Amino acid sequence: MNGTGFTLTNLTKVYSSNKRDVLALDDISIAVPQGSFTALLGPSGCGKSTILRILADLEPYSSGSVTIHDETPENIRKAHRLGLALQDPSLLPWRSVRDNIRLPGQVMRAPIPKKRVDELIRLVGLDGFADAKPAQLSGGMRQRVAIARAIVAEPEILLLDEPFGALDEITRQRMNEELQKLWSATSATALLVTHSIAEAAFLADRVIVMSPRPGRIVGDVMVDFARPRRRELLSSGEFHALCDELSALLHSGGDDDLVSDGELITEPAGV
Amino acid sequence: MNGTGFTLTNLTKVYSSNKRDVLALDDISIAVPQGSFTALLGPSGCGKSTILRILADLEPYSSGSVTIHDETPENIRKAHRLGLALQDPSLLPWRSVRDNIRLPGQVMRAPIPKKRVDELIRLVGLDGFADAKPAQLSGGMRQRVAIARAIVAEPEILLLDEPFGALDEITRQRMNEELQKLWSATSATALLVTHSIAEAAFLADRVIVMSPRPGRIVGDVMVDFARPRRRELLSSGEFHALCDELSALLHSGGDDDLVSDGELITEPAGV
Amino acid sequence: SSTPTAAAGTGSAVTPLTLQTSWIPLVQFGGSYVAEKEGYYTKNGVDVTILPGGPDVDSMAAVESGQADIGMGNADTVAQANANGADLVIVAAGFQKNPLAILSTSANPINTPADMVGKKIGVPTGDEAAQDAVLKANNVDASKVTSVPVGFDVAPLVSGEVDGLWVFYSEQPIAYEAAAGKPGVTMLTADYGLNVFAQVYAVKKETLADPTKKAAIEGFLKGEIEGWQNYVADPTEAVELTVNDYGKDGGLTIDEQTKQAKLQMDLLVTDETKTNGLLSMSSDAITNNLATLSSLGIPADASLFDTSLLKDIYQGKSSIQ
Amino acid sequence: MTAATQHAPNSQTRTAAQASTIAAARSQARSEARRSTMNGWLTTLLVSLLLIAIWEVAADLALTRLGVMASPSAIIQSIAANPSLYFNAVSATAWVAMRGWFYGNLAAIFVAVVFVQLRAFESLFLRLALALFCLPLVAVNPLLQVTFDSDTAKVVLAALSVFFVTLVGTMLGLRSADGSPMTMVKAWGGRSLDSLWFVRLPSGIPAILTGLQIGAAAATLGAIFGEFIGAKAGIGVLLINGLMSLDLGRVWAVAVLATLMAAIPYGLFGLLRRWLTPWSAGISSAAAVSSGPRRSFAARSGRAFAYTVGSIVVILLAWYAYLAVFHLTPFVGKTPVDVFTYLVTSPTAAAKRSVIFEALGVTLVHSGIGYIAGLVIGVATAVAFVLFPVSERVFTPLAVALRSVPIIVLTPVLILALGRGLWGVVAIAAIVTFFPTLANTQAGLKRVPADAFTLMRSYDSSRMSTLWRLQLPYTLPSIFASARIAAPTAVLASTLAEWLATGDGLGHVIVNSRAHADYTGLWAAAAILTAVSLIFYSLVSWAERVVLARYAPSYNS
Ligand SMILES: Nc1ncnc2c1ncn2[C@@H]1O[C@H](COP(=O)(O)OP(=O)(O)OP(=O)(O)O)[C@@H](O)[C@H]1O
Ligand SMILES: Nc1ncnc2c1ncn2[C@@H]1O[C@H](COP(=O)(O)OP(=O)(O)OP(=O)(O)O)[C@@H](O)[C@H]1O
Ligand SMILES: [Mg+2]
Ligand SMILES: [Mg+2]
Repeated sequence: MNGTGFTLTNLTKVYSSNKRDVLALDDISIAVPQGSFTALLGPSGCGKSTILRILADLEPYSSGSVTIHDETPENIRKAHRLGLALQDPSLLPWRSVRDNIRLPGQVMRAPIPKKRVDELIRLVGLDGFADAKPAQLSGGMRQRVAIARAIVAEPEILLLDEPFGALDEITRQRMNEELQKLWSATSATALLVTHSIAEAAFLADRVIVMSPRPGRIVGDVMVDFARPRRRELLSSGEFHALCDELSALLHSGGDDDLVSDGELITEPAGV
Repeated sequence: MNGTGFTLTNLTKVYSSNKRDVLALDDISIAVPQGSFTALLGPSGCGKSTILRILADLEPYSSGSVTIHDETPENIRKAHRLGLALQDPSLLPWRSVRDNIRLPGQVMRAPIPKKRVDELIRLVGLDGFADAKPAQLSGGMRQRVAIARAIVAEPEILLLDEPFGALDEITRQRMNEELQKLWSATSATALLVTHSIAEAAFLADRVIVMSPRPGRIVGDVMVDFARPRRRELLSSGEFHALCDELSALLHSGGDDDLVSDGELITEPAGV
Repeated sequence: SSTPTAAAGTGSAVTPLTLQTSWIPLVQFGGSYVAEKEGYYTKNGVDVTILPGGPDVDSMAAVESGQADIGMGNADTVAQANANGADLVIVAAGFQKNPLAILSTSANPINTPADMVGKKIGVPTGDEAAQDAVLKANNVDASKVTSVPVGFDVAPLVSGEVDGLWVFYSEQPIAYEAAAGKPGVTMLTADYGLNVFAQVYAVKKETLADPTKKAAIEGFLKGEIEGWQNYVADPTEAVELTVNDYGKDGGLTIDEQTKQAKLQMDLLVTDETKTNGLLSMSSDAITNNLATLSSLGIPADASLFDTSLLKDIYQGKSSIQ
Repeated sequence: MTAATQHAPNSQTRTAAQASTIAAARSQARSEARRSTMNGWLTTLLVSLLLIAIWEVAADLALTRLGVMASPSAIIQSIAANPSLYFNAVSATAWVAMRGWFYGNLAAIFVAVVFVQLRAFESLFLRLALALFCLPLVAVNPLLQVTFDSDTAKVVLAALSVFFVTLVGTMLGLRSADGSPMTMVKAWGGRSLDSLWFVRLPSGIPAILTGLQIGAAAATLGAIFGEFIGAKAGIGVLLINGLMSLDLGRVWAVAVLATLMAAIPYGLFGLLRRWLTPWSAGISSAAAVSSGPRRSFAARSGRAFAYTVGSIVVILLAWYAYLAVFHLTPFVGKTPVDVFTYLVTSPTAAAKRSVIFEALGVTLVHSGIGYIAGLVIGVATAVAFVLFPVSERVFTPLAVALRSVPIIVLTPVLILALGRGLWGVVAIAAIVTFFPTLANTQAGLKRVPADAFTLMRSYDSSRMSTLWRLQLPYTLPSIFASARIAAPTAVLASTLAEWLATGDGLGHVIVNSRAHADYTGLWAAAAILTAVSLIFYSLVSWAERVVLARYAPSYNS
């Protein structure tokens, strides 16, 4: 963990449409070291996906600055250094599971050995479904394909947007452990958006907690459990304490009333 | 809770394509009383969505029989007595949040008062976004629209497929409480597919646990906490005990090795 | 013979020429087919490629653009082309009489232009001026005749939609007779003031300015005349060539083409050709042509016609051997 | 019993039981599929036989006597009497049509790819492609005749007939690729060529295949019309001879053969589409791709204006280039300056203008009504096919036939039924316009995500309601693509009808100019017609943008 991973400095993002402007991110500053694993926790609609999309250079931002490994997100993206799983699995319906997982290699012109693809298929528990089309999979199975696809090319930057949302707790824990193993083997800088406090605590070196209305940082917690972390950690007292702390931070973010999403600027945007 | 809710008797489902046949459900029998709330827990790919789709008369089954409120699923569907939220929000991209929620009423020719729609929008925490298009919402916000849409027409049968998968824990808990309130007010028979043991335990009268490879019932647990259940229940000892029991059942379902999905018969189907 | 094409006699220099006909292969071009098959062209030092035409073919444009050396058309189309910037000249006239005719039913016949009054006449686009000219030449009030736009089939007459139809004298009347079961009445407009040559041979003026090219055209015309002489003597060979060879994919029948060949004689052979030879252009006829052209509103003068090649070929005789 | 199987699994019997369950399920699915296919074919057969019987009776009672239509038995007799004649004719025409179809589609797909990849090219050159498409056949034929040798000319004509429709369809297909996979490719550092190859092209396959399907009819017609500029063999030649000798058996045999030549590839490519793209019923609802920064209204209009001017310059340059490259004789090849002189500065300009503009007024009425009729009939037929699936099987052949029978053959029937007035023209314009609309709309209707369908089904939505609330909005991009294609097509079709039936309007002016070797007049009329078609097209595009901005934000073009 040397060098800077990614830094967001005074980042602001306003989504404008002709009816309304939504202030999604308000003055966000984060800096994480290279090779670290960061988790992003926060209520629905607080801007987590937005941050991730900005890091992946898929969304312009309104003000502030962003660097990844001391470069612009654009350079990183163009240099094929990103691994990405979006909230929606975004599989190509005409490609089989195997071909969907091979896709990043094809795009990056660095073909991925069949062995590695098959190993990942096994790892995400889809043996026997390598030739199935996405329409023949269940929701969770599709998501697992998306996870395999995100890590297959051993990216330097790993951006995961709720990759385990559609998985049951057992599969999820299993995937968490596999992810930890795969990540440890590379020196990737990882950012994981998640809704599960336990998952954040289990996987991350650092958990950043965001508030709703609009997205701001309300907590930044270092997690220093030794690695590799094992399942047993989940039942330890320290772990529960950490989870409670994170939970408290999350609750502190908004008034405990109904969460509301983004700052709404109701006047129509100027023409 | 009088009369039968839904009954599945020796239900089997095979997905056939010319490459492979997948035995998704193998001899499933369930019977729940009318007006009850059932949760379905199980590993990814075990056939939960399949059961729900069969109940909604959206998927044919291979053998066995199904009744809902002593009628065929088809009659129930045709009598507009269903409320459904699929795993994917499936919003119509050109309709605003409000118009997406109004859709079932329009289709069923029983227009829904604007007041009710607005109330639901508030309930799912989307005030101010009534006129936003789905593309302008975050993943969790879309899912909340889908939930509102499922309950807006006060259906007799409520089928929810992981409706809270994309929500953070706070919002999720909030939604759980609202759902309980809404369900108690009606006498709907509800089936909730979920990956969260706590959610199942908090909401359901009965939790059915399924095994992978292929979908079979491995547990059927009655939950008799008094209603209305409050947030405090979550930290009670009984609640934790129940969760542990469910967790054990889940783990018993498969060998603790990697979950595998469906029974797979790899020989190509005969011509 | 002692014409400049004698050079061809050595057999060393056969000039290639292209003839653009104006319609799909029919016995209408039978003389040309005979000339090619019988070697009348090569005998005269030219190797002729006969291009099939069609409804959308403009032979004059083909000649003007250099795609063909000789184009077949009517005297009025050539004059029209010249009025619009082409520089073409007519060197021979196949049909002495314009084949444009008005076909009507025997129950409701049109024998003279005066009979057209109060009737509906089917006129293909482009022939409106011809109808006006005929009516004017015969002092018929054009406003009393209703024109209906038609294509080239006789269906409107068969179905009774029109009372008269502009047709090609030697073609549609046969179809009409077959369809209606009895012959119709044909009024040849050439007999009522529409005196323009048809199926003329037009070339670029600059072609004639070049002596070798002019010689080749003359060779072509000689071959052509021989072909048509053969046809006039007995059209059987022309009919057979048309049906079995040039038009073999057109689904033609011997019977029909023979009828057409016979009717065509009326256009091809006149008192004038009996004295001047086939394809001739007498000065009387040229004067009539110019008068008709002017009544059609097409500017033209005698330079539209070049009779020197014919003169050279016939040398005052009425046929060639 | 349930308890027994659940709690005392004997793995041997269990596996055997499962295998038999699966086998039973499979054979049940098979026999059901077979039964429904059989029923479908049976209905199709019965209805087709009924239609043919009606045709036979109508022909025998009146139509043949009136000289407009042969009976099915007469057609069969005509073909049986001379099979080799028809065989030769079909092979000659099919060879031209196939090459034209191939080159036309190849060019269209290539150009579509370039346009989708490079917006600026589209903005500059789409109008040129459109202008080519807008040129009336009667004006194009003589130009092709003097530009190419006769075989090439025919192939070019067939290629031109398919080019634009495939171009628009392919562009639509490439553009309608799902937003989220495109985002993924972008995130992996893929360039736009990668998005093209990995996402756009595969998801555009259904639309491309639809283009190839429609193209078969267009190419066949193009090849037949190509024979009007001189041919020895081909069904066009048979057609001309058949018409001249009023051999109705022959004329309608040609019509039937032309239909088969279009229908067979239509069916084959339809099968291919179903086979290649079983995923057409998508699994995810299209997520919007984030559009580029929004420009101000002034900036947008400025660009639009610049591109319009640019396009006009491109068209004029292409015009000059054509004349220069092919050394067109000035007798036929008129320059823009000639046209300008003819219409504006020459002493007779005022008179010419008044003739042309008066005719233009007539043509606008014809094509306006024909356009709406064709569009409405096309969309309505597609809708009817969705609402009553049997009708699709039964009437698709009829729809293909209407489009592939040369209009010159149909004209007498239409005139007999509707007269030579407005309705005759409208019918002809509608027939030519409705088919691409039908095919594109049908293809679009099939792109609706499966989950959205499921949802509507759970509300027991009636077919009408699903159509109205779900399918039509999803199909709007396809409908608008058809509407854009239909705009110039309707203008073209009315000129055809004016030539064949009414004898007025610009169609008449053009044919008349040709008949009088007035090529400047022909170019002038064609230029004005093309300009009008372009304006027509632009108006539809504008309406499209407005509507799609609301209903399909990801298609912001
Ligand atoms: N394309 C867009 N146009 C307009 N507003 C948008 C757009 N995308 C997101 N937003 C708004 O920005 C805010 C943050 O959205 P974002 O998707 O980043 O939330 P999130 O934290 O990922 O939420 P979730 O956990 O529900 O996925 C939301 O209020 C949303 O309405
Ligand atoms: N349309 C289909 N065609 C073929 N196989 C299918 C199809 N839909 C589902 N399956 C198979 O059926 C099995 C059960 O799928 P189902 O969607 O019911 O799972 P699930 O329990 O909902 O899983 P998840 O929690 O991941 O959503 C899976 O193995 C899947 O591969
Ligand atoms: Mg998100
Ligand atoms: Mg599921």
